[in-house]
Amino acid sequence: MVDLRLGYDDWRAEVRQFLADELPPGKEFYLDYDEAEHKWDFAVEFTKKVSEKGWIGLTWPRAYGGLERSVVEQYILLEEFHRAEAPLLNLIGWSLTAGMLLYGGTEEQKATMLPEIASMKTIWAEGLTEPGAGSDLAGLTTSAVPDGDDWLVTGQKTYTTFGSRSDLLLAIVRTDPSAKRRHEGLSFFGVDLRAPGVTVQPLWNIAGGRQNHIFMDQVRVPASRLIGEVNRGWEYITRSFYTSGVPFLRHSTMERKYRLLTAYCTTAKRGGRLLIDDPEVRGKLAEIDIMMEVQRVLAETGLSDTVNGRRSDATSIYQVLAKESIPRFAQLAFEIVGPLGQLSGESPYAALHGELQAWYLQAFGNHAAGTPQIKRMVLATRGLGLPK
Amino acid sequence: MVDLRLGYDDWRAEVRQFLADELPPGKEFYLDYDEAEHKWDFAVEFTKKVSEKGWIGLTWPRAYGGLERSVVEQYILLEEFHRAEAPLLNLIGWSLTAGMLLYGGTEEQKATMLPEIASMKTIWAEGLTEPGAGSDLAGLTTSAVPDGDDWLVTGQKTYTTFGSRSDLLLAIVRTDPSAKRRHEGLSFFGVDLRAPGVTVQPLWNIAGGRQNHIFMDQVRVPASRLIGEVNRGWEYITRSFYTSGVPFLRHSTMERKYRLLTAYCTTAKRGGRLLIDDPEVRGKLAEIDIMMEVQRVLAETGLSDTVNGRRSDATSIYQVLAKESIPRFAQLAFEIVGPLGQLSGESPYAALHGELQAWYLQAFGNHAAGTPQIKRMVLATRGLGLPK
Amino acid sequence: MLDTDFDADQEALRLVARDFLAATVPLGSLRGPDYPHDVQPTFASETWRAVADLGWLGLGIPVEYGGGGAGLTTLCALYGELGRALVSAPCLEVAVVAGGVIASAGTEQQKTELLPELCAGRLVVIPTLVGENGEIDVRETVTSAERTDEGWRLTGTKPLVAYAGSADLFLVPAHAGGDAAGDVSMFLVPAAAPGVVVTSLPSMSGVPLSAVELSGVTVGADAVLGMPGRGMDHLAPAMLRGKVLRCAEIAGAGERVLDITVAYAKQREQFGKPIGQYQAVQYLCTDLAMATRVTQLLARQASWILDEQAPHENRVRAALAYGSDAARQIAHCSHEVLAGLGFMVEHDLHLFTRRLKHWEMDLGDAGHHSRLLADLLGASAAS
Amino acid sequence: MLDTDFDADQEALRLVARDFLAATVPLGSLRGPDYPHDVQPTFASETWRAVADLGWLGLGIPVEYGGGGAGLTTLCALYGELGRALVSAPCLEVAVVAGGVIASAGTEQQKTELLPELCAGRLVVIPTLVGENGEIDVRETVTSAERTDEGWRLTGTKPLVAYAGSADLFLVPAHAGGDAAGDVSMFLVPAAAPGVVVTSLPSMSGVPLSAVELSGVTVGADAVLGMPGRGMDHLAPAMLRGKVLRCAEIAGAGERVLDITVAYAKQREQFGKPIGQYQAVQYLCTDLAMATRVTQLLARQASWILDEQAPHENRVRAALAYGSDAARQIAHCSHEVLAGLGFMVEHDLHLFTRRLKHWEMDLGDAGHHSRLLADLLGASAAS
Repeated sequence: MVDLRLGYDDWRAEVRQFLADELPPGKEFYLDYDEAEHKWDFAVEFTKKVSEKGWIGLTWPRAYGGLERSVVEQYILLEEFHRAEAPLLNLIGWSLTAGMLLYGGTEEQKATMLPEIASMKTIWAEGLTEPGAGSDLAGLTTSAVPDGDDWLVTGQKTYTTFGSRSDLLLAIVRTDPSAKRRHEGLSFFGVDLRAPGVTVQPLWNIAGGRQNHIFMDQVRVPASRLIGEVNRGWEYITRSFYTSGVPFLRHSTMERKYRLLTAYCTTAKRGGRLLIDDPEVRGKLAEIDIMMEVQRVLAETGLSDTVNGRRSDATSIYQVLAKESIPRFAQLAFEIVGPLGQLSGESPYAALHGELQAWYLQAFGNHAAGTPQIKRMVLATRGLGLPK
Repeated sequence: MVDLRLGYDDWRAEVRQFLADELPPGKEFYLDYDEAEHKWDFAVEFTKKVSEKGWIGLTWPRAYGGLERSVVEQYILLEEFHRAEAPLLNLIGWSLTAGMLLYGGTEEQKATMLPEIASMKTIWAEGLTEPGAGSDLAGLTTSAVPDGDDWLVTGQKTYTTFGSRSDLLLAIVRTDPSAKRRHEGLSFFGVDLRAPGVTVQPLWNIAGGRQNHIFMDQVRVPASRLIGEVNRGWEYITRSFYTSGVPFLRHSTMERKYRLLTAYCTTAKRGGRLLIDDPEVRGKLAEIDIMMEVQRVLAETGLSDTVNGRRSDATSIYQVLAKESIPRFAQLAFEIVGPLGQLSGESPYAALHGELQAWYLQAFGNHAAGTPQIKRMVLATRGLGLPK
Repeated sequence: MLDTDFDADQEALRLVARDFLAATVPLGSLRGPDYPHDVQPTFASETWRAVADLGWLGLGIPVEYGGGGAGLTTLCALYGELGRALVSAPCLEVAVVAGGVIASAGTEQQKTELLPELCAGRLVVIPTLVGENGEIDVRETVTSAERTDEGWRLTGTKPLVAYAGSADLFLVPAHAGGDAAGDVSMFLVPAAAPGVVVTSLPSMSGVPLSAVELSGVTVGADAVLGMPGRGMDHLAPAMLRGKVLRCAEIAGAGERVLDITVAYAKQREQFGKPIGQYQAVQYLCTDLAMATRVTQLLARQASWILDEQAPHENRVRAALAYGSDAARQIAHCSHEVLAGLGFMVEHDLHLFTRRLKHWEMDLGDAGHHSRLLADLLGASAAS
Repeated sequence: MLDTDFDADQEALRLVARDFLAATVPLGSLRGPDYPHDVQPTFASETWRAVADLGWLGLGIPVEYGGGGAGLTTLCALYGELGRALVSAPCLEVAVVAGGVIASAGTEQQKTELLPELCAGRLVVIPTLVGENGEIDVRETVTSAERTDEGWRLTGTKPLVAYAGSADLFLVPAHAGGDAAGDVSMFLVPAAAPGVVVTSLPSMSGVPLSAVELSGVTVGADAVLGMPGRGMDHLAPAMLRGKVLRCAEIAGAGERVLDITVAYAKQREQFGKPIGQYQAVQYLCTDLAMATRVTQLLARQASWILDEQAPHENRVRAALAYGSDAARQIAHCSHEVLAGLGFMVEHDLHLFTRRLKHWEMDLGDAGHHSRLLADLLGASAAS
């Protein structure tokens, strides 16, 4: 029966209480775009507290450091965290790496690596993108060759968020250069970012964040750090990354921004009236509200399909709309707030505590993990069956 | 020096006077979508009066029935005609056919066919599109084979506007089936639509107009009706169609619609106030106004570039924006007017004399002479040099 | 438990409806008698009887008055299929809007007399809502009701009534003598009453539209529905529920348009490859698919919210604003892909185009619901 | 004769400007001193002197006050190139807005004293226009001017002033004691006057922005510019001319962004072919190209209309609304094509992104000019 109650009200209350206790005002905000020392330190501390609750591996088997809770509870947890824009670290660890380990990792890897992630012992960074290979992995040139029991990894990864802060790089590399089809012969390794031969170079983004070039020159990686089996990297990424069950909740991070925006509209006047009393401003708020509602209903449909064991088209639609809505949201917010939105920092003149300009610049990062154009292509070809 | 005066004020006044005299209210409107008997009769009569003024071949050499007037004067003439939505017939004759004849016709053809067009003796229909070949002419299958001094034409053309009302079909056909490249071996003929072997079948469009299937079965066409030389059809169409100098003035036809719309807004009330006093309605009118202004400045730039002998990028931009603006305009008009816009006919309940629903349905015909997507492709590849 | 999909019973209803409608309402039946020059369909009386016999007209009416007592989510399953089939009958107008108002505002006697007949398809009650200049806010109606000795005298024009020619009764909102500004009283007016003039109007809409003029029509005191001046208490929720189901219909039609469009994009070639391989076409198809699917999900969610009386008025409004605009977008995208083919009466696409335009504006267009949403958000921000 | 293009002299000016700026203002010079952490450029004082020496600051100022006496169409040629080079100096603020107001409202003495110095680049007069909450309507300013025995006392804050740190004088609109509501008087306030506090503010804008606070700043009676209460007569046209040239700058920057974007689309490969072959990228590139070219043409047309005092106020407003929105679109399209590359500070694109956002909103954003256009159309329809 159609039922849109997520349930678990006590659980939601518990999560909210945790956030109320551990996340003081001013400590929210999206860390990806600002890893200044004091912010990073707080985020580590905060994530450790989440880890102590056992919430990092909430849905994992208990044997691997998890709590075996339902995906709905995980959704609720993450929804509340996103709404609060809580600086939860190690996304690559607990989503991408963990998903891959649970799908294809050896028993030993699951038993050692997953608890290390759950307990915040290891922080992982993403090592997919290379200068010549973005969404199309065919151009990958980083390679690993066997050397005794180890592998020697050589090549360059780029746009690596938290590259200088992480312990391990989840790197996809060519292990069979003779493979005929371009997606064959790829494997995943956990490369120690402090190992000899690794060089991390900063790459600053326009939103004030740091991404990195990771250069690897004959970096020795033990065979135990080869995720699962050799040459199955393509299978792992397609099966676990897109289906790892971590819900899409970009719209929830929009909620806090929306609240800041409406609060501003109830205090700031222009042309002699409060912004909120201007029908045009209200119309823009309505457009944002619809944007969020559409994404929320799609996210909940994806969750419902997972829970009920159905194939879902909702998440691929979600990804298109979420990606495309990011710049639109930033623009609407700017149109509402006006030129003072350009100001950053905490000056009394800066609208929305200087956040708006960051939203705007961050929106140009909406290509991360696939451009909006790629998401459209996926929906058109895989979703609708149009020819590639 | 930048100078946006078109000049020729007396000429414009003369054209306006002609329209005031010859085009009674209620006789405007775009004929393409309704060739009911009485409308067609009026349009023929009206166009004959234009012809008697010598204005059909306004810019042509006097030897061919023209007046040798400037392209600016022609622009002004057509701008006024478009603004009035005057039912000027034989567009295919005086633009496409005449352009092709002037570019590639034999001296004899120019001396006979052009005066016949100028004097409304022959009405031409377009014979480019086939069921399997739209913007891409590669799929053309209609063919002509020589038979003594004549040619025998066999095949099918479709979406032929005024196919049942015209005298001649400007048909592109394959004359060299062995040509290697797909655009080679094509020729243009003027096919007599009353000749034996021609069958015209109606094809009704959703805006109430009639287009047609034209079936040709071994239709005998004299060699004098082969336009110019054999196998040069591709050259003729690319050189003369896109550069025949007939200006783009779709935005001018929007002007009369815009005036009807604003007039409605100054009399109709909703929610207790005049529509024109609703800022949201005014905002939509402003969007339409900007749309028209953008197209006008592009059209005038194209004209200016022609007059000043420069290559112009303005017309290819114009075509994209004009095509894309047609459905947008119809939608905005509907949003302003509301549900009474659905009504057709002359009932007192129908808003805008029942025209709005026709604008909306006609907008779905914006693929004619190339879809908006094709126009984008042309701009991207020819205009910006992006790879095909 | 969380489930955004229909349950087994609802799904069964949906499949029965799809099969029945596919077999009995071919698209060809929607073409007017003088096709291609007349594209206005007429009231599908056989379908009407069948729909009544299947219990679908009464599906949402309380069981005690001959209905099925089903909630909006179940109706969503049905109306998606009615939309897909473009059924040419006033199911939504009669069963959801008029039936909903009678069930909510009627006296016991009115309900007992009218609703079973309505469910059986024998009593066609048509709401007359759109006002002068296309006014969708019923409170702005200029139709007036004067007290007389025996009852009321009604005067005014409703310029855009769907299926008026098939009506037994009209549901007429009017300003009665004692109403405060903006208050509305509701009347049931026999279509055959002296002074009622129904003028059929040509339109692009794909439904039969008429103007209904009331020139001093006298009705009895028992023609009032609900308390005078309190009409909006009953009419507004019924219109809201009606528009939610319109959105379900839009999504149902959208699914079929999507099938048509994607199939064409796969098959039609230009420049040596299927047009569906061009990203421009892929964007149009994905826009169409997303608009359809999101409308369906939002309508289902809005139905659940209204069934549960959950406190999410903004989500319901968002659904209506989105779904109304989706109707426009579905038609637009498909026509851009089908180009010349879709522009011809021969092809079925225009049947959807017409109906979608009607549904887009019926019971309030996207702008209307967006403004109401905006006002809700403004009020909640200010509080 | 009809000509939408520059004449030979204007074209020569444009080419000289392009060559000079390409040689002297490399994009690298716009990066802040603590790059990559500080992306805020500082006032380019050397460029300023050069621009003054070349006569470009005075280009639009009357010849009798040391200027070039050129019309807006000629300035269009120059500002297109200043925009293309992202020159980091208040040419438009000083020469067009402040200079325009002084030339229009100043007494003979003010003009003789101030304008030649301004043209020579020795007197930097900075307009302070944006009000509380980002108010762009100067008539809503809350800065006030009280009459004193010797002159006036000014109090208020202008929260967003570009290049305030380089100012010798501020042009300050304020409500003077005798002003009717909405009337504005204009004052010239020395930056060094006691009570003037300039606070530099960090921003994303790519121009140095400051708050200018006036805490009971006293100025002499000769500090008034034009008749008290009639400030808008001079300020409004100067702001209009300023925004027209902002649009020319936007188009100039857009041309360069287009070059960058198309070059990248041709070279970068994904899935085995250049991304410029994908229609999604082609749509973004054509959007960018069209926005740029149309802005250029509309700005040129608006300049001509203002030069000729032709009766086409709506066309000027349409140009400003279109051009302001084009600034947004140019940045958006380019970032979508360049994706990760354009997101990095290493690449020059963000220098344009920042400046374009500032220019989009400076002197009124697209919404502001659209509303004014809408009001014009409403008034003309009603008349």
